[in-house]
Amino acid sequence: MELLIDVASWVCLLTGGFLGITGAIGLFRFPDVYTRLHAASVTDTSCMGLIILGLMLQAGFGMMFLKLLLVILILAYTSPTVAHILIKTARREGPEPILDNKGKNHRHRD
Amino acid sequence: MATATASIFLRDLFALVMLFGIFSLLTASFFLNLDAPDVAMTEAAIGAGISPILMLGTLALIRNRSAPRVKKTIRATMAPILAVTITGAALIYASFDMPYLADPQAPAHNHVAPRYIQQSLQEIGIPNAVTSVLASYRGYDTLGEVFVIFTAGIGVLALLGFMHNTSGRRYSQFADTASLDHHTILHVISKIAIPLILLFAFYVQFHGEYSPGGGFQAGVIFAVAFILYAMIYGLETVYKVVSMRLIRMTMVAGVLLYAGTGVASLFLGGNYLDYGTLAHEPVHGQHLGIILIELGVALCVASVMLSTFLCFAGRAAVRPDEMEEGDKPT
Amino acid sequence: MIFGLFNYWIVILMMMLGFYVVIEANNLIKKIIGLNIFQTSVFILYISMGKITGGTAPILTEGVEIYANPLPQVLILTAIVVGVATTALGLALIVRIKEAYDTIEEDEIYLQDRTLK
Amino acid sequence: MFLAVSVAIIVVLVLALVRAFLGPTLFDRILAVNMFGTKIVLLVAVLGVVSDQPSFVDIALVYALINFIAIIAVLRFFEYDRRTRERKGS
Repeated sequence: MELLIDVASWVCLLTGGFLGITGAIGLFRFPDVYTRLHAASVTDTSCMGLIILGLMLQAGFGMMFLKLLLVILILAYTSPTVAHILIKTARREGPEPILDNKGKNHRHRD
Repeated sequence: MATATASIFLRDLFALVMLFGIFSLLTASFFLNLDAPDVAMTEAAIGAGISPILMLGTLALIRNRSAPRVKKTIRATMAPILAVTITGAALIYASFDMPYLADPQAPAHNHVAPRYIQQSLQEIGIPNAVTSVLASYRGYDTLGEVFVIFTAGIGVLALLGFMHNTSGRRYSQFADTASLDHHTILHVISKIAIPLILLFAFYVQFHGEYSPGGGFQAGVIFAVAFILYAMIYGLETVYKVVSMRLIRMTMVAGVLLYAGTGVASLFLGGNYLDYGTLAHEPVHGQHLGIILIELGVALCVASVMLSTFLCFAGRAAVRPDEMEEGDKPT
Repeated sequence: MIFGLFNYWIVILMMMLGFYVVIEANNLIKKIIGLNIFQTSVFILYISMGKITGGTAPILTEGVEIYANPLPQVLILTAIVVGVATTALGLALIVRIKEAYDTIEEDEIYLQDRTLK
Repeated sequence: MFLAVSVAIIVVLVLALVRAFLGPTLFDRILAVNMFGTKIVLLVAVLGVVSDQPSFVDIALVYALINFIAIIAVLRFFEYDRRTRERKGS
């Protein structure tokens, strides 16, 4: 049982770390802020979830477990919110997204 | 690790502020590595939270984002570099006489620190040595610091706050009122987040004797919750909750609570800020005294931070150049 | 082992960077940020002095003998908060300077003062 | 295992830092700052579990909250800027 938990947490931690690095590479490989944000925010949230899940499995039930749960909750709320608002503001103020020839490049205003 | 960000030589002020936020976070993790969780918490809340917000407020008020490139003579470029190099070399030369990092024989570890660590559990009865040193052994220092913060708060109020009237009616016509009102998701999320932050501030305040935390950190977190509220729902909404008058009152009340605790112990037959006399047993008295003065610190810090932010924001809402001619401050 | 001193060198490097920004920068906000970097380097100096080999955070628990020195931590904790309060004061002054002189570049302010005389 | 995760996080930190330095637009910088903050939270949480100190996770919580608020402040700043420009234009 203990071995099972250990293996599960390792898998979580490693996948989380891998996702994090993927996101960071995406931060460099993509051409403009919109695609970069796509790369970063998706991996960011899942990386966070997986790493903290792995830590929770390691920590066992207790004070630590609850606090980590709280961290997950807060980050799961705030991180996508920040991404959403960032992209909204960028769409309004920032550069035009790079689109292919078929894509229309309307700037939407509200 | 911290050196990486230290090289901030950007011209764009906005980017500078962003990098400063990163820099503070890095410093905070540095502190954590050096076994100072209390300090790390403070630095994170202040350096990465409050100071960038205030700097952004200033940038919003002065409205130029980038510093112009200035042509300089060779002498004007070389002189600072020369001065810095000489001072740095002298300091590095001096560092050869210093004790090594984490050396247990260093003089800093051999004078008062062992006493604090060994005795504070019996004398004060709380596990967090930082809190007991802060609030009890070095109560005078902390009192002085609180007064400095209080004075700085008054200074900001005097410099920027005179256009406030407490009802907030003045700027309704130019209002930058409900500021981020079209971000619905943000509204919902912050409605969940703000009570959570306040609750967490209370936890940091009252659990500060057992884990990192205490008045300073809790005050900052408390203020940050209100700042978030102000940023999302607008200034007028905040003034409905806490008026400027109330903030000024709590600012004074915090300092008075701290100083008054000292006076109370004086009247009960002890020295100034000697809490042992506050209750029948010295340890209980110490507990009571620490709780009281931490409360005072938190009140003072929270209201100073909040009033500073509100000054900047209120200034942004009523810009002098947009007011009527007669309204201008002379 | 001379590398045991590396914390001082980091501190000195940062301190000199901050110092350089303070005396070189023409823009007042950059000066404030330089001042903050300088300040932070002093904080790191103190905290790194409090570190001790094999020690843990100074929260007294059973079975732990060595703790980091709480005294520098207390000093720095309050110094950080005081630091931000004074920074806020400086920023407020900058706002007023901008309103009075319509610039925050040091040489332009100097120039305006000269022409007034 | 914890070491591997920490190294991964530190790599991400460095990459985000470089992006914050380079960042052609301001939004790239904000994005990098946000990512940096989240990863610092993770690093602190890992550190807390490794050294078995639940109080470190408190600090991670503070970081998470502060990070959120700082980003909101930046966006609020943009909003304010835009309004000023619109008011001047009209």
